[in-house]
Order: sequence, then C-alpha cells, then structure tokens
Amino acid sequence: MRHSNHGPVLTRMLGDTGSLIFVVVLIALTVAVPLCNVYLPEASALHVTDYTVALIGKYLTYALLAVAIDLIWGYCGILSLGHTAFFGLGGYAMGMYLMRQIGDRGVYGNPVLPDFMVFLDWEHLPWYWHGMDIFPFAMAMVVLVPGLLALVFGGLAFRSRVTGVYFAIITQAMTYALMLAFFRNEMGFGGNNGLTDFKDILGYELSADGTRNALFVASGVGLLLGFLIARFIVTSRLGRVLEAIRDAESRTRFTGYRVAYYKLWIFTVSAMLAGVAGALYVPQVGIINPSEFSPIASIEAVVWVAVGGRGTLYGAALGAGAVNFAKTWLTGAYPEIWPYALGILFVAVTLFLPKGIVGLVSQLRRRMRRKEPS
Amino acid sequence: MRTCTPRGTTAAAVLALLAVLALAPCALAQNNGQNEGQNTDSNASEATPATSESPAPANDATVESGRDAQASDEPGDTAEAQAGADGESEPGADTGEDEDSTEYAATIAELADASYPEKRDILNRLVANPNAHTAELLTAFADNRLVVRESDQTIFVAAEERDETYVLRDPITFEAAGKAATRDFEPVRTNVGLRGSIESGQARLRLQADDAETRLAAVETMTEKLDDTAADALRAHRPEESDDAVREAIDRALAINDLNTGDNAAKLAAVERLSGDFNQMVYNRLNNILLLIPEDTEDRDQAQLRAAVAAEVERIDWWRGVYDQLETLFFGLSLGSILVLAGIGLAITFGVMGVINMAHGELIMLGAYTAFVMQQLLPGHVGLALVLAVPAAFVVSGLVGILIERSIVQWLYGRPLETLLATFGVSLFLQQLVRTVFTPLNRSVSAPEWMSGQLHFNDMFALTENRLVIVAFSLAVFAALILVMNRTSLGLKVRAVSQNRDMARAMGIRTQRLDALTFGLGSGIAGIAGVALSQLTNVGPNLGQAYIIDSFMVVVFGGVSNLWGTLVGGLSLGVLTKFLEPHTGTVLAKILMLIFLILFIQQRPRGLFPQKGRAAEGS
Amino acid sequence: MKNWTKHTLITRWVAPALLAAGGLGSAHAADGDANADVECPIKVGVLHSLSGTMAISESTLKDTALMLIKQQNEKGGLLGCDLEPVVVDPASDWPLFAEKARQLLAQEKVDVVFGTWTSVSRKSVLPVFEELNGLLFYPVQYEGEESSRNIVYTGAAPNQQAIPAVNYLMNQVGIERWVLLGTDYVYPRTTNKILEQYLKDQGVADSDIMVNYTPFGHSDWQSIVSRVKAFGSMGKPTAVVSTINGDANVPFYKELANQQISAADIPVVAFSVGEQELSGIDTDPLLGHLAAWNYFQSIDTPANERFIENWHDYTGDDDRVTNDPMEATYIGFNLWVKAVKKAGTTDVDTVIDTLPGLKVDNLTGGTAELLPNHHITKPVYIGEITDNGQFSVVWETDEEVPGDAWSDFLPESAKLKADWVDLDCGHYNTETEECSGQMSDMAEDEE
Amino acid sequence: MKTPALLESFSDRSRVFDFVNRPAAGAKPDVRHGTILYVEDITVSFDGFKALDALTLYVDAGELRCIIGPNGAGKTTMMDVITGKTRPDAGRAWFGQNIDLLSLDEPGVAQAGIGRKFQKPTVFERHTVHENLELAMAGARGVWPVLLARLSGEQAAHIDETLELVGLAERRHDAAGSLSHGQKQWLEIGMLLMQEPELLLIDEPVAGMTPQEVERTADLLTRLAGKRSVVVVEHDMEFVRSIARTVTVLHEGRVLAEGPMDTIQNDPRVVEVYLGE
Repeated sequence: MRHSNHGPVLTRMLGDTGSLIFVVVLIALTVAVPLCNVYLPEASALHVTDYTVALIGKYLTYALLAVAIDLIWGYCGILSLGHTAFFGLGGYAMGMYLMRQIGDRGVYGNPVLPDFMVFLDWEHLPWYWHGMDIFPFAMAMVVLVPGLLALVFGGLAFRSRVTGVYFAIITQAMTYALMLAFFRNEMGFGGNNGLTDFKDILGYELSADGTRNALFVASGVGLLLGFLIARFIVTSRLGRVLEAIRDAESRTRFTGYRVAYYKLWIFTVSAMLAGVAGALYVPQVGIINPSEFSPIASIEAVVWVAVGGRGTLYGAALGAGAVNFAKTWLTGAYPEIWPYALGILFVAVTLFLPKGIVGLVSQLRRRMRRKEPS
Repeated sequence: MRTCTPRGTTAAAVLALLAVLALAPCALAQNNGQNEGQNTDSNASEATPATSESPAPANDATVESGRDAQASDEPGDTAEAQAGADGESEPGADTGEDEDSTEYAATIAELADASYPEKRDILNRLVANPNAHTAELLTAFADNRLVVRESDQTIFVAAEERDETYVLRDPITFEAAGKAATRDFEPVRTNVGLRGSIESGQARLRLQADDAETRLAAVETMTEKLDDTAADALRAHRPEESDDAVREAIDRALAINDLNTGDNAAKLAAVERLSGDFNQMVYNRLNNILLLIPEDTEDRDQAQLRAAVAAEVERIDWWRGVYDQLETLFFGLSLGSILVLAGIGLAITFGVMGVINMAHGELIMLGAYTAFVMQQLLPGHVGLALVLAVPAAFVVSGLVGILIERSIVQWLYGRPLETLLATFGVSLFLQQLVRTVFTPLNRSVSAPEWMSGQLHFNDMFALTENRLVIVAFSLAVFAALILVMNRTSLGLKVRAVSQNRDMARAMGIRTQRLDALTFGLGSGIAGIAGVALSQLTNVGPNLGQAYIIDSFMVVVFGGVSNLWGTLVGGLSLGVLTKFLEPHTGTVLAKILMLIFLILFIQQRPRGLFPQKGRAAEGS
Repeated sequence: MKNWTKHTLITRWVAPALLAAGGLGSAHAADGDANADVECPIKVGVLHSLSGTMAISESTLKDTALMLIKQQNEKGGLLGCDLEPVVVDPASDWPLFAEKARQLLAQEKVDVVFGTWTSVSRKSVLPVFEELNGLLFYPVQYEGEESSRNIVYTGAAPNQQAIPAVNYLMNQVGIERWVLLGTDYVYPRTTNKILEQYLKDQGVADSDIMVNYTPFGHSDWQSIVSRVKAFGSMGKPTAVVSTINGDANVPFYKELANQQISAADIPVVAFSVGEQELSGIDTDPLLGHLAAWNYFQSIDTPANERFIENWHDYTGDDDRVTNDPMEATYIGFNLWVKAVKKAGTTDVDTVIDTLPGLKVDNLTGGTAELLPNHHITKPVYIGEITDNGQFSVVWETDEEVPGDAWSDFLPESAKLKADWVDLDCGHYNTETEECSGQMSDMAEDEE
Repeated sequence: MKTPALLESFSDRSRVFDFVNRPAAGAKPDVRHGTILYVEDITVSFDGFKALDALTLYVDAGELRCIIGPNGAGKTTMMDVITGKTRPDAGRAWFGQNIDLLSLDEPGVAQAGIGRKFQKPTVFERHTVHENLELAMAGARGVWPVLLARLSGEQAAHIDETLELVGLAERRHDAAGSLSHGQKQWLEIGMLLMQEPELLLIDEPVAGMTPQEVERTADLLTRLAGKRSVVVVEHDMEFVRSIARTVTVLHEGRVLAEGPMDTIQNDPRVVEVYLGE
C-alpha cells in the first residue's frame, strides 16, 4: 500500500491503517492514563500508579525520539548514530530552565547560581545560562540549539556527500565529543552529575500528581504532534523525494533535486523533534546528565526503530515502547540475565524480523487473509 | 641507574640470596642453625616440615629476583645467615662499649611510640653509631618485624610462628627472648618513606663492605637520597676508599652536595665537575643557585659563578627541550600503536568486508581475558604465558568471530546497518557472558620482567619498555597482516572478493568459506590487540567499549579498506593527540581530535587513503 | 544518647499532635505499637548496578546486602518478620536509577533501600526518596555538600578521608609538594577544592600544587605521569593525591610502574582504590602506595575476622576481598536494624527520628554513631599496598572522626550545617539563621 | 590558521543554504545562434589516464545526434562532464550561450534543462510508476514548495499523457521495481520527458529491448528531435542507422570523425578503430 498525495491532508496523513490505529491508541492513552491515575481508587484494577505514569511518560518521549530517527533513517536512509546528542541538548535546555526555577531554594540559598556552581566557587553565571529562566526563551532553545547543531553539522557533512557508514561514524564522533565536553566541569553544565534536584516547572511543583499528569499529557501531545508532522512530511511529495534519495541518491540528483538541501532539511527537522523529546523527558525523570550523549545510547535508540520496524513511524514509536518496556521489566525481574535477553532480542529481530514488529504483524495479517478465502 | 625491582625489596632480595648461598652447603635436614627459641618437643614435629619448605620460597625469591620479600622473614636461620654474611659490618663498635650500648638501647626504646619523623631521626642515630647487629636490626625493621610489647613498651625482633605466636629476639644482642602470643604486641609501623631511610641507612652501613661493587651501589643509593648526613658519611669515607670507581662516585656526590652547601669556590668547582651531568638533582641545585644570586650582583665571584651556572642551565634546558619533544613523539607513537592495534582488525572486517562489527571491542576483550587465563594456567611463568596468549587469543577471538559470521553476519551481507544492530546485540551478550564467567571485577594480568622496566638513555630521557614492546608488537602484527594480504592466496582471494564478489565467485572462489575466514582473521587480530591491551589497562567486561569508537575513527580516518591508511591514521592521530595534550588538557585534546576528524571526513569523505573504483561507491 | 532521645521527642511531637487535633485517620501511627505497623515480610530494596560500567563495584555491595539480610533472617528476622530482599538492576544508567527507586518505593513498597554508588546516581534518586518519603542508606565515600532527611550517609565525607590523608603525608612523611590528580567529575573537583584550600591554609605555596583532571576511563597516562615525575623531581618531597575513579586507576598505576616511579619516590594516596580494585591489578609495582579508608580487610579484630569468614562462606570463594563500602553497608544495615528494633516499626518517619544517636560497632573495633547530620563517626586509616593485594595500616586517627556534611574549607559551604534533630534542616545557614531553600522538606512535615 | 579559513568558507557557503526561496528552475538556454551545446577542449584525466583529451563538440538546437565509439572512448565521461558529475581538468562547456555548465552541479544542470538517461535503467524502484513520473515532473525543486506541492488537474493530465505515451498506463500503480527491463527503459524515457528538458542525453536506450520496442523507441526519439535536442550514445549500429542524421565518432577521448552515417561508415579511420572489429 502506498500513500498518495492526493486528497485532503488529513486523509492523506491517516490513510494508512497502522497510522490511524496508532493515533487513536495514542490519544486514548494520553487521555485515559491520567484519568485512571487521578480518579480511580488505588484498589481498582484499572488504577494506574504514579510510577506507571512516570514510566509511560518516559516511554512516550523515547517514542518521539524514535520517530525522529525513523524520519531520517527510514525515509531518507540517513543513519545517525548520534541522535541522542540532539535529545540531550533539548534535555539540557529544559534542565537549565528547571535549574533556574530553583532560584534561591538551593541548599546554599544563592538566588542566581545553581548549587553546583556555588560550591565550585563560580562567581558569575556563564553567559549561556542567561535567559534560561524565561520559559518561552528556554523552549525556543530546546528547538533551536539542536536545530542549529544539526544545521551546521549536517551542512558540513551533506555538502561534501558524506554518506552511509561514514556519516554514521562521524555522528558517533559528534555525540562522543559532546559527551566528553559536557563531562567537563568547566563547561558549566554540572559535569558528570548533570542537572538534577529540580523543584518546579512554570510554578507547579514537579513532584505533585497534577504536574506529573500534565507532563504526561504534554508528552502524549508532543508525540502526537511529532508523529503528525512526520506523517505530513512523509506523505507529501517531499516524502517521495526523501525516499527517492534513500533508494537512488544519484538519480535524484540528475532529476534536479538538490539532495544535500533535502537531507539537511529533514535532518534538522528530525534533530528539533529529538530536542523536544529530550525536553519532555527531563522533567519526568528528574535528571539530565552527559551519559545521555553516550554513543551507546544513540545506537540503542536506533535499535528501537529497527525492532519496531523501520520506515513506518508508528513502528519506531512501538519499538521504543517495546524495548524499553522489556528493559524495565527485565532489569527488575531478571537483573542478572537481562543483557543476554536484550542481546538475543537484537540479533533475533535483525535475523528473523527484518521489518521489525510491524513487519511481523502485517505478515501475519497477510497470512490470515490468505486463509480466509479458502 | 635504576633497577627493575622495587627498591624496598631489593635489600631483602639480596639477603635472601645470601641466605640461600649460606644454606647451600648444608643438608636440608641439618638445621643446626635454628636452635634457640623453638626447641620444645611439641614444636619439633611441626618445625621440620616448616623448615624443609623454607628454602623453597627463598629459592623462588632468587629466581624471581627478589619479588617475594616475605620469604626472608620466615625461618630463624635466615637471620643467622644474614648475620654471617653481613658480619664484616662491625666498625668501631668496640670502643666505650658500655656507654654506647646503653645509649643504643635507649635509642631503640624510643621507637615504641615515635612518629615517623622521629623514627627517621632514631634510625639516623642508630646508623651513626652501630653495633654488630645493626644491619640485621634494620632489615627486621624494614620487614616490619620489630614489635612492641604492649604491657611494658619493650621492643623485640619477632618472627611470626603459626598459632599466632612470635619467636622473639632481643633487638640489641639478637639473643633469643622466648615466645609469646602475637596479640600482646603491636608492630612498630614503617611507611614507605621510612623504609627508604632504612635503605639508605643500610647503604651507609654497606659503605664498609669489602666488595667494591657493593660499595659503589651504596654510594649511588646515598646519592639519590643525598642529605647532609649522607654527605658527611661519604666525606668521612672518602680517604679510606681504595677503589677508583667508588671514589669517582663519591666525588660526584660531594660535588652535588657542594652545589648547595659549599662556598663560592667549591660551588664553582662543582659546576665544572658536574658539567654535562643530566641528573635532576644537579639541575635543581643549579637552578637554586640562580635563584639565590641576584642577576645584577656586585660581587665578582658571585657573578662569575652565576654566569657559569646560567650557561650550564641553558645547556641542560636545551637538551631538556629536545628530549621533551622526543618523549612526546614517543608517547604519541605508542598511543597511536594502540589505536592501530585496536583498529587493524576492524580495517579487515569493516574495511575489506564492509561489515560494521560492533562486537569488535568485545573480541578485543576476549583476547585480554585469554591473556589472563593463560597466566592462570601457567602460574609463575608470566612472560611465557603472555607470549603463548598471543596465538591463543588469535584462536579464541578468531573462532568466536567465525561463529558470529556463520551464525549471524552471513545472512546480512549487503545490509551494513542491520549488521550493526545484530552485532550490537552480540556485544551485549558477550559482555554479560564475561561478567557471568569471570565476575564483573577486573582481572589482573601481570607484566613480565622484560616489559616492566625503562630503556634508560640518560638521566633525562628514558623510554618505558612495555610501550616499546607494544609499538614493536603492533608494527609486527601490521607487517604480518600486510604479508598475509599481499603474499598469500588467502589475501589475494580476500582482495578479489572485496572488489567484486560475483566475479570472484564466478572464478571459483568459495566466497562463503572465505568470508568466514576473513572475519575470523579480523577477529583474531582483535584478540591479539586484547593481549597487548591487557598490559596497559583494565581487563574487565567494559574493556571493549572503551576502544570501539576509537577503532572506528581510526579506520574511517585512514580510509576504509586500506591497511596502510589504518597504520598512518592511527599513528598520526596518536601523535597529534599527544602534542595537543600539554596545551589543552586531556579532555579538550580528545574533543579537538574528534572535531578535527569530523572536519577531515567532511573535507575528504573517503579518508586519508580512499579506495578507488566502483566498490567504494557501494555503501 | 540521652540527649538525642530528648531531641527526638521534641521533633516528634508534631505527628501525635496532628493525630490528636484532627484525627487525620490515615496518618501513620508514628510512635504506635510495634506489631500494628509491621507488615510481614519486611521488604528491603537493593539498588545497585549489576550491569554496565558500575557493575564492577556495585555488584559486590548487592551481595553484601543480601548476605546481611540472610544473616538477619537466620537470627530470626526483625520484629518477628522475615526480611525479603528486592533486587533491581539500574544498569549504571542514571535516569534508570530514579525509575528503579520509584519502582522500589511505589510499586514494591520497600521499607528501606540500600544502594547507589556514584554521586550522580544518588543525586538522581534523591528527589524520588524525598518525594515518596523513602529511606536510603548510601555506603560510599563522597564529596559531601549534601544532607537529606531521607538519606543516611555511611561512607566517608571529605573530612573523614581526604584531609586526614593529607595530614599524614604532610606531618608523617614530610611531603611539601602536591599533585592532585582526579577524574573530571564532582567528587574529585570538590575534594580537590577542599584540599587546595586546606593546603594553602597550611602554608603550601600555589606553585607547589599541581591539579590535573582526566576524563572517565582515561587509559593513556604517559604524558601526565611524565609531568608528575618532572613536577616531583624539583627537590622537594612530592606526593600524588589521587581521586582517580574506577577504571582509570589500573592504567594509571601501570604507567607509574612503567616509568618506574616507586612509592619511595612519589607516593600516591588514593581515595577510590580499595582491596577490590587491587584484586584487578598486579600489585608488585605498587608496593608502598597508599590509600585512605575507614576500613581495611587487613585490620585484625574479631568482628572483622567473623565478617570476612561470613563473606567467604556466603560467596563460596575464599579469595573474595572485603572493602570499605562493604563495611559501610554493614554499618548502615545494623543501624537500620537497631533503629527498627528500637522504634518497633519500619515506618520511615519513625525510623528516621529514631536513627540519630544510635551507635553500632564497626568492624575495626570502634563504634559508629549516627550524627544529627545523617553522617556517621568513622576512624580513618592510612594503608600501604602490600604484595598480597591488601593494605597494611601505617597510620590511624586516635579516635573516630565525625562526618561533616558541609565542608569548612569551601566558603559557601562553611556557613551551612545539617541537623535533623534540633533544626530539622539539612542545610541550615548559620549566618542568616534559617534553613535555606528546599520547601519540599517543610511541605512533608506539614502533611 | 586553517580554522578561520574553514569557517569563512563555511559562512560563505552558508549563503547557498538559503534554499528556501531558490527559483525552481534556472534560466532557459539562449540558442539564438542555433547551437545548444558547446563543448570545447574538455580534458579529463584519471590518475594520468586521459579519458577525454581536448574534446570539442557542438550540438545544434533541435538536432538528433548519435555518438558512437569503442569502449573507453570517453562517451560516458563526456556525459558526466556535461551533467555536472565530473569536473574536467580543462575546457569549457556551455548550454546555449548563457549557461556555463561547469559552474553547475547535477541538480543545477538538470534544472537548466538537460535530462539524462543512464545506460543501466535507473528508476526509483520502490516508487510507483506514477510517482516516478511525478517526481520527474518539471516544476519547483525547493524543499518548501515540494513539501506543500499538490498535484493540479493539469499536471495529473500531463502525467496520464506521458503514461500513455510510454505505454505504462496499465501499470501506473505498480512499483517501478516490478517492471521488465524494457519497461524500465521506457519509464526512464518518460521521466525524461516529464522533466521537459531542452537537451536529452540518452545512453544506450535500446539495450535489452525487443525489436518492436526498439522500433518504437526510434520512432519516439525521431519525433522528439526538432522540438528538443537529443544526443544518443548507442552501440546498436542498426538503431543508429535508423535514427541518425549526424554521427560523431569518439576515440581515445577525442572526436575521430563527424558527419552523416554513410560518410562515417566509409571513413577508414573509423573502420579501423571501431567498425572493423
């Protein structure tokens, strides 16, 4: 089934059954989980605990990151092994805002400087921390900083036609360099400890139930919007061009498309989505630290997409949820063996489910349909 | 010149050697020497096996050049033997014996509750005024065999027995003083600084040795820790000295001392005497003189001295600059050779075969563990085990590599990104496997003698042997690999397949088997790299992850599928990093290297030595 | 002891008063009778990484906690209940620590948690413990600058490790020149800041202090060691104070050995190298280098002997070493057991109020007392590395040193003090005489 | 030293990043002098081997030109130079009198009005036949216009027309990858037509076609000439003979001979290097 760019935009975007189901389920989840958390008594079987809210909220942000990765990898063939760099930058921007929100309620009572600067004898707030106490400005940074990095980095790479594994590896270098940089205490981002011990967001206490549910809804809406934007792109003619680049880059060029611009554009959009995901992630887990930049984390994120099924967007989101759920469950239930299970899962998926979970589902459906008539 | 053994144990080793020599003529059964202290019947039966064992550790100690300092505090007869061997060190202990021995005893008694600086002072007093057993006493002190009886703060020399009892001796006369339970005693603690002082005290006592070489060594030890006491002792000994070499060494030491304490003329003479001497102490003292004399001094003598010193310092500084650069270059090459070792296996699997093997780091790790296992299998043969570990690691990692290729990678050719995912899974699996088998703790792999010294050019410039060995080793591995690729039919086929798989198959090359072999080759070399790394870093489950990114960088920088590129790329990245480091700090240097790499790839997307032809366009 | 109970009573009047005033039914019976409040089994959370980079250090502490729980159960449990361990794996992933902490507290409803190693993991779980009012025993030496009502710090603060070590080197060894080497993260940064200030207070010149930071897992030490060597060859006795973390230590010591810097030339005193780290290093070249801890396996006391024996029995491996964080876990566990017994309940608020002032034996023949700042008293030992992978003690403090949450050598921190008994504040500003910031603690008490 | 220069070059190039408002297609070639393609003294060498050696070639507007030559004569390299894929070491290449081809990259050349069909048929295999044509359709090539593009009725009709022309109307919704070799060749020609180029460069259009298909192709190309200029590289002599008015023979990177087919066929040099084989 191929989507086509005729007809009304919404039909075009949700014309595909998988996407439609995904959007419906996502909306239901975004609405139902907070309701079940707040209004159902704890004894109820359908009650959703705070823990679960936070957990699913985290998965949602991961899912958004996965959608961002799928947008470039699944549709344009750009494999970025450094996408958590953008996720992390978005997260840091949000973390800086939350840090500034603490104000003089830090342990040293300094109205301007975050605690980690106080006890390391910083005298002034570094220039890049200014303005981060203003929410709209900070939110702009959430999008602009990753976007700018993507623009510069991508501009350099795509212009000189760095592709395939070479691109994958320099993105690793990028995120690795960022990780090392953020580990440096002189950078003024709290070094290894990162930013933590946040108090409130927009004046609402972070640990309050209401705030947690609001953040959950924000994550759900964020994922929904991210998904719709991505769907809008991939179902437009631009989506065709991206796929054309993925399949036959040189041919696309001879057809008159400036491939580097397209790649740069979609890479930047994807980085911005990843930044938003990071920003939603931080207040829910309560910490942002340079290990988010670790190259392994980026590879893991790519693995989510592969497990879910590349090139479908909802598959990526599904994969992020599934792998992270497995991780949560296994690290609790079988702490000693979960790396085995995860390792085997990755191998098995690539060998036996080249199209991921989504591919498996459609394969099963096809088999069912074949049986029906007979 | 420094020796390879840690200095604290050198003395013990010498003594152990002497003990063995002294014992050698005696039959093992004749333990006449150990008569006092342990002659109760009940102990006799136990004592015999204990003593019949005792020469063995002592022997070991000799073979292993004195690693096992413990060996010397075991049997009582060792102490006897030392006393015999060191017997000649009894200078002037006869005059005014009574007063001296009282003072001597009082000095020893002070040890009971002295701080470390006080202990050092006590030590100097003992050495300045020794008795027949002082050398023995110092040995016991250094080996932590001096104990204090808690009840009355009396000092004894103790040898620990089984059953938590001490066999005691008097610290002055070394006569037996019975046995007692260990719990009634506290050890007289020593620390490393104090043991250093003890050693130079021993050296001072050894100035009286008959053997000129012993005396020379003693003078050198004293020069290293030159202070006024040592200088006085040397000066006092100078007239008695008969050996030219020793006299020369003493003169040098005294000259160095003069740089600090002499008058103007003595200093000037010392500067001339020591010209061309790169010793650090000389340099420091020369600099001190410069600091003390103002530049515009009125005094002509002072000015003359200053000029001489300044010229000398300038000369030394020039050489220091040269040697610093040389050293940095060497550091860079050695870092680079590690990168090359880690990357070269990847250059084959990634470069030649186009497989992104994220488990490459874990194959390195397996090699390192192989080195550990080999050392466990061959206890006591550290070097041999390490040498054998090289082929063993090649086989182990190679076989694992072939297993990975046959079971996973072969189904994924032409899909590099899927391979990346699957092998990432493999790497998780292997890490956890190692955790299960070897625990998450790091394992210790020992360094053999021939890898744990320094190649000493002069006082300013020395290269560490293990780095030299590793540089040479990585070059050797590289050369071997080039030979395999260029001179063997395997290499020919590998190159053929990498250029055109279909054509190669059409020409009758069994590509499947070849793929497995090539992957095995790359993996095996990763294993070899692991053996080398086991000498430098942790052998633990995370070893691989630390190198995987660097490996990829090196290969990509050098140009995929070009082994020479990997060599040049690795070495130049190493050297560049090391020359950056002093200016930027370690972390920033690494970040800058990564940025450099990104910009480089941007300028030359196919690396330093790009592969030509259509195969390169494939990915 | 008496003092404490008095204070405890004062701070505890709030809860009963609330009960009396409003009959707010669901409030826990803070001082209520024992059996009413204990649900069997008592759940004990163990939050240590079993995979990832920290597994090397943390998995041992998981085993220690499990051993202690098993022993307690063999002694008949606690308040008539068995203890049930709940082990989870945060996988050296800091946000996952927070998630797992939430799981332990909210889902598993554990009564106490033993866990975390790195500062960042502690920082990551701290808000969760404060929000859900849990109780965490943190067993590792750290940089200080923290005191939470919900955390008990049984590892050393800088004044219980770093400063005594420097004192030893200065006064007993006669060191005049200092190299502060550390991994670039908060613990070394803070510790070195404190030490720098301390050294300067002692009259050490700026030019006699060299500070250098390296990234995590740094493996190429050639240039740095060579610079240390040059720095140390200027005629003054020089020592290295190392806050190098975990994996970077082995290559560091190997490079020292390679460049033939022995302990006699430039001694290295480390704060993160213990018996367990040594078991992964060939110690021959390291003889005489130092470590400062509050416990060494080699310390010969009956309690320690028993502990080591139990450990070997439990692990079935006579070569497994013990180390300082294990002792800290041991002390923490015993403190908690004692507090629960005394309070007759596992209720967190009651236990937290009962804890300060309690004393338990440590493994080295002294006692550990929990101070109002939630740190404990500890003896400080300096040990030299011996050839069997152990340390021989060369120096020790005369008596236990009380842990100081807020260092006196950092200007901002010197103003603060923590007191959970009288002031009910983890960071009381002695200049302004008020508890700076942190409303969450207040909010909790009002509830 | 290098960094500022790099930065400068980057900021310099960043002006080009202003792709958002870039005109969809370049200016039309100026063919008032009757010549649409000027290739003059073009030299290309790979590692010392001269693939093109001062090649000079002119193509008139509306002409159908066939280029033949043995393997390695430089035919494909010449196409690469014209379409911006390969940068020559020396020489000039102009499209009409006003467009310097050497200053353009591949998309630039394509947008200026030169379409290229490859030797091996290259279509977007995973797209449908319809989508292939839609992608190739002349029009805005900037990112934003493409993102918001919708198919107008006129454009849809145009695509249908082309589908009919290349005989793929039945298969419009099938993936291009499922087409036969000949059909792919036709699809690619169809895509070329959708680009509405002034000049078509066609590399071996009839390789792998059935005789009927060859005939239809010949027919199509002949019809195109006049309206557009066509350069065909082909090995199939029968085919060349059937369509060619002017034939250029390349050999070792130079023009060996040029003229009507009959003349060429009898040229002894040509016979020696090529036809004689």
